[in-house]
Amino acid sequence: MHTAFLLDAAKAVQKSILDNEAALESLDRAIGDGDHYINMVRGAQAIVSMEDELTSLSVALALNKIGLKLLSTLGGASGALMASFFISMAKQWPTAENTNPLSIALAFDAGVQAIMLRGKAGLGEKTMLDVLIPVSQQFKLLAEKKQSTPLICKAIIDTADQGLQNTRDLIATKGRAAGLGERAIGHLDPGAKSCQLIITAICQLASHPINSTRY
Amino acid sequence: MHTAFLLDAAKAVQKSILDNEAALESLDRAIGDGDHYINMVRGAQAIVSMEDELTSLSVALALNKIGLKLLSTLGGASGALMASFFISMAKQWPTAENTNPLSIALAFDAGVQAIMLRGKAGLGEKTMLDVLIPVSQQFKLLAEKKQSTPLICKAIIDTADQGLQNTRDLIATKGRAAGLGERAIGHLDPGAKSCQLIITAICQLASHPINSTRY
Amino acid sequence: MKKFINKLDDVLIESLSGFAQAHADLVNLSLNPHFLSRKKPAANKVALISGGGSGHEPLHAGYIGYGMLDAACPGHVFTSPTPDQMLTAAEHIASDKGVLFIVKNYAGDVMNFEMAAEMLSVENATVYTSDDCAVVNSTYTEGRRGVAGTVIVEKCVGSLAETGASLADCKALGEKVNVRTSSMGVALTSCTVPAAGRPTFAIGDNEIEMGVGIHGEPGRHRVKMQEADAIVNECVKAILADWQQKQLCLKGQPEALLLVNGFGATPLMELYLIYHSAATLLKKHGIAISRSLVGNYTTALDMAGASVSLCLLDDEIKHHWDSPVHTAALRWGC
Amino acid sequence: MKKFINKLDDVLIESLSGFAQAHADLVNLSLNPHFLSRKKPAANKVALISGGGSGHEPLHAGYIGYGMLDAACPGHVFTSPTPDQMLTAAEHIASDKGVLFIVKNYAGDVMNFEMAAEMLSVENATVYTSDDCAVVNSTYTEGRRGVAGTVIVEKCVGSLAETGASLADCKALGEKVNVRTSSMGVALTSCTVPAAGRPTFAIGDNEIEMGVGIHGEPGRHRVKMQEADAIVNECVKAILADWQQKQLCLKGQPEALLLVNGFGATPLMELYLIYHSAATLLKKHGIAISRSLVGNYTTALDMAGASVSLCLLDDEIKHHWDSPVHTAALRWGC
Ligand SMILES: Nc1ncnc2c1ncn2[C@@H]1O[C@H](COP(=O)(O)OP(=O)(O)O)[C@@H](O)[C@H]1O
Ligand SMILES: Nc1ncnc2c1ncn2[C@@H]1O[C@H](COP(=O)(O)OP(=O)(O)O)[C@@H](O)[C@H]1O
Ligand SMILES: [Mg+2]
Ligand SMILES: [Mg+2]
Ligand SMILES: [Mg+2]
Ligand SMILES: [Mg+2]
Repeated sequence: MHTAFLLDAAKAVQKSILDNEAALESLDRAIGDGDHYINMVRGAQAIVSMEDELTSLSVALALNKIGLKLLSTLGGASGALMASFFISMAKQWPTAENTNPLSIALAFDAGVQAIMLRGKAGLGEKTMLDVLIPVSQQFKLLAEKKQSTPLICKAIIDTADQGLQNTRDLIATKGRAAGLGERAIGHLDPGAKSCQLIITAICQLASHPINSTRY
Repeated sequence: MHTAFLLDAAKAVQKSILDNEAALESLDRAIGDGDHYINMVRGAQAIVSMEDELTSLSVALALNKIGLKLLSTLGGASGALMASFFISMAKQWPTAENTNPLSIALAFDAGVQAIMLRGKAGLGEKTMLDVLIPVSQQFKLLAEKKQSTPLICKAIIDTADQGLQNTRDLIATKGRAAGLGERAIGHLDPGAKSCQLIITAICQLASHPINSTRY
Repeated sequence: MKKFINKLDDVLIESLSGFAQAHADLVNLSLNPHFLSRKKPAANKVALISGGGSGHEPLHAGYIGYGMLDAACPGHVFTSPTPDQMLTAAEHIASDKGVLFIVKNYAGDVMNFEMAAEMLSVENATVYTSDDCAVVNSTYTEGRRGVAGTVIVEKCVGSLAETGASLADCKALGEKVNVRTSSMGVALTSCTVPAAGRPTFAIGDNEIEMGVGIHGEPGRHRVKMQEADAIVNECVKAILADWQQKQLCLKGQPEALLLVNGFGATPLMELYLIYHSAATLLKKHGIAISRSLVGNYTTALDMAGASVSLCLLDDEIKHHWDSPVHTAALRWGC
Repeated sequence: MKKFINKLDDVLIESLSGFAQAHADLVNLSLNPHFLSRKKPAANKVALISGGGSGHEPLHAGYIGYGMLDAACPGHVFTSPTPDQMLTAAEHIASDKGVLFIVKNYAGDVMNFEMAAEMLSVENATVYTSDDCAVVNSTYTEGRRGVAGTVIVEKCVGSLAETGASLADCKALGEKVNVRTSSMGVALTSCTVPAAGRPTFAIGDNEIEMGVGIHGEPGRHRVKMQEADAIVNECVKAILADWQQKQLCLKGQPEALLLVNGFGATPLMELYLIYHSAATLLKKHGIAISRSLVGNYTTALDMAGASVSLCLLDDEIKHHWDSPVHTAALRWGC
């Protein structure tokens, strides 16, 4: 995997977020404070506009740069968490020669662990972790089983969606919705929704046949 | 004329104001500050509730009491003006033996003069005076000609209505609408409307056959 | 209409009582007739009394205290107070230095204060404020309204009165500050008079009323919603044109006080944005802003909107603006 | 959405610039990363730094100055600031007495301040404010939000810090004031985040949201519009229940500070009416209101609504509340 993929992924993510304005916005209006869509757009925009400084960097360095950039541009709960994700994932990112689905899965998992640590949260608290934790587990499992990239991607997309749907009936115990009690039930978590969108966009890109040769 | 008539007139006026809520309110919302209806209701209510203390008084004393009451309950432009009207009219009110249409007309005119003095205004400035000045002139003229009460009343009702309608196309040069310039055109003046309502209610009461014997 | 009220008839008295309780160290509330006055009446100074319809809070009761007003007479919402209020307040607090009434120039206020002044045996005078330059044709003096600039007049005259100055001097300073102050407002939404129960005027989702009055009176014209800079530009232009018409000397680098006043429902964040826009523009016009005030100082109930006031300063006005003041809504230096 | 703005991207910076210009005697604005700090940094005292999403003005920048904050870090509207802001602000103003962060308890604020604190080499500590008792189940500490009571914490700790007190003492006082303060809010309308362009929540013409958060987060429940007394009664009951749950000792005649806070679009007239209602109720509950504050102190953009905060006083808190303060939004005694 090359940095070029990262940049294409960033653009795909940005498009997906822009395309899902209504959904993201209405979710955070329902059980949050209405800024999640704007935060995500700002973050995606910040990454995409780093293209020039990122292209020449290794993936690990690029991921770290992205993390630091998010840390100083995003703000909010999602800002601290996503920045932590990138910074920690960058630390675990494999060298070029060691890059394979499993090493990537482990780096991804390190990012998810950082989110859990920073947010003091786990599964079932109606947060982005309800998407990220199952995805990370699935990713590791399938990579350990040496499944093909397209198959892994497809499975992850399904897992992310399932994780997202699971947030609907949860009472939130972390984040801004934690004050709502029963009233949070029936709404998807906005952070979970954006993680699902991001993961889906990246997996679609990664599993596309053309990319196996391009990157 | 007896004080009993005053009290009946007050009730008739109150009813007429309450019945014309929409008109009075929308006029002052259009070219004023929206409180004229409320002010008029408060004033009418104050007079009606004075029944007990007024019944035993002469008309002149009752009118003076009413003026003082309005002075301390009405407020606003209409409050200062209507209070001045009553206080000055009371001063000119004829003794019981001298009461006739002409002496009443002269007292009424003294009230209107007080309004002109207090408001430094005359005809054609888009105020209540566009109703009151022509009504006063008409009243004096017909009383001098010794016309019958019903005929005087009918003429006054028409004059008041004509005066009111005249305010529609005027630019205001006094009162709150004076800032509006051309934008005041097309709207009746709220104070003129309430004066027309008051005059009409009283004239209808006075011209009703039953009252010539009752009062 | 959603408002924090109990019975319509009790709105005023409950709100006044709350004010008097919350500021019991500063003011006394007298009832029937209603007026508020300083807790510790100052002896041997001109007594400053203002008042007007309610709904403009903190005007005027919020300006009672050291260095500003001695008493305020609140009328019903948007309805001028009655003469007995001013009369009783004046008799309550007047020293033999006399009484100065500060009255916003509206027919109702003018006439009711005038009647009180006629009835009052103590020596008295009146300053009329008429800073609103939204009303274009200023030959109709009746139409020239007193708005947020009234606060500046009350502050400066209040400072002078505290020194024991004469009634004539206080009146002269009030008139000077009034002439040197011009204001222009804009409404994004209407206000709603509680007793009326519905908005005073209808306004489209994309319309604003330029030059609106503090009672929701129509202003210069209804225009499409614009960027803040464009709106502020129209206000500043109107103010500077008014200064010119008033022949205020603008030689050298004129120094001014800029007051950005919210009408009640406009958040501070936007008021500061307006301030930024106005200050930037005025700088381009060569005017130095050396004093500032931003906040809700002369409101119009729950109207969204704001006004810009500009007072041309000189050393005297600066001195009186800066001097200590201790009221519920303005406080510094003590 | 009608707001005084130019470009959406410039709202924050233009508003901050306006604030910094209007209060140039008090604050300095630093950009990239953004923070505001005292014009004259006080040496040899614990530096108090707060911050949070914008849209709550005058919180926090309005509380920078003598006797209160040393710096404030504003995030985007309703979005917590980023760690580099707090880090830079802290490095800019810290003396060797250390830095105390005052943080409203929201996941975003907590985490971003935490990251700054971890990166900061200067000795530091954090006070989290969590006065909102609308969130019933307080075992979910995450859900207990910091709202208007934050102002009381900032004022008292600010006073103590000015005496040269230690970081630990400042933190202890902040936590004490926080525990002794409970707040409950109600929304009549939603706020509108400028970049979102439409109301955060839909609410009927005859509905109100009890226990709303200062970002328009849903509260306890949606109810029919009621009389002010009924609404205030629910707030006061919630607060007193919360005091009980927190085991605040209410023996003797407890003395309290009553803060009636407007959310941005509610006029002062109504806030004083709420104050009257709350003070009357509290008196019946045997609580003496000996300190008061009424106005827009912790807003939620253009939301119509208000919150009631009650702080159980003792001599220490009274002393620090009364001590001189000189900021844009709170000033007394100097
Ligand atoms: N402690 C936490 N752990 C994991 N995710 C969290 C936590 N707190 C909040 N989140 C996530 O952050 C999302 C909200 O992000 P955003 O709206 O951008 O920030 P804020 O809540 O500060 O406005 C939530 O939907 C949730 O998924
Ligand atoms: N100078 C004046 N002379 C005569 N009538 C006046 C004058 N000023 C105002 N009015 C009358 O008062 C009416 C407004 O009364 P009202 O709404 O009760 O008081 P306000 O204008 O103080 O709100 C106007 O419609 C007009 O008829
Ligand atoms: Mg959010
Ligand atoms: Mg009116
Ligand atoms: Mg009026
Ligand atoms: Mg947020």
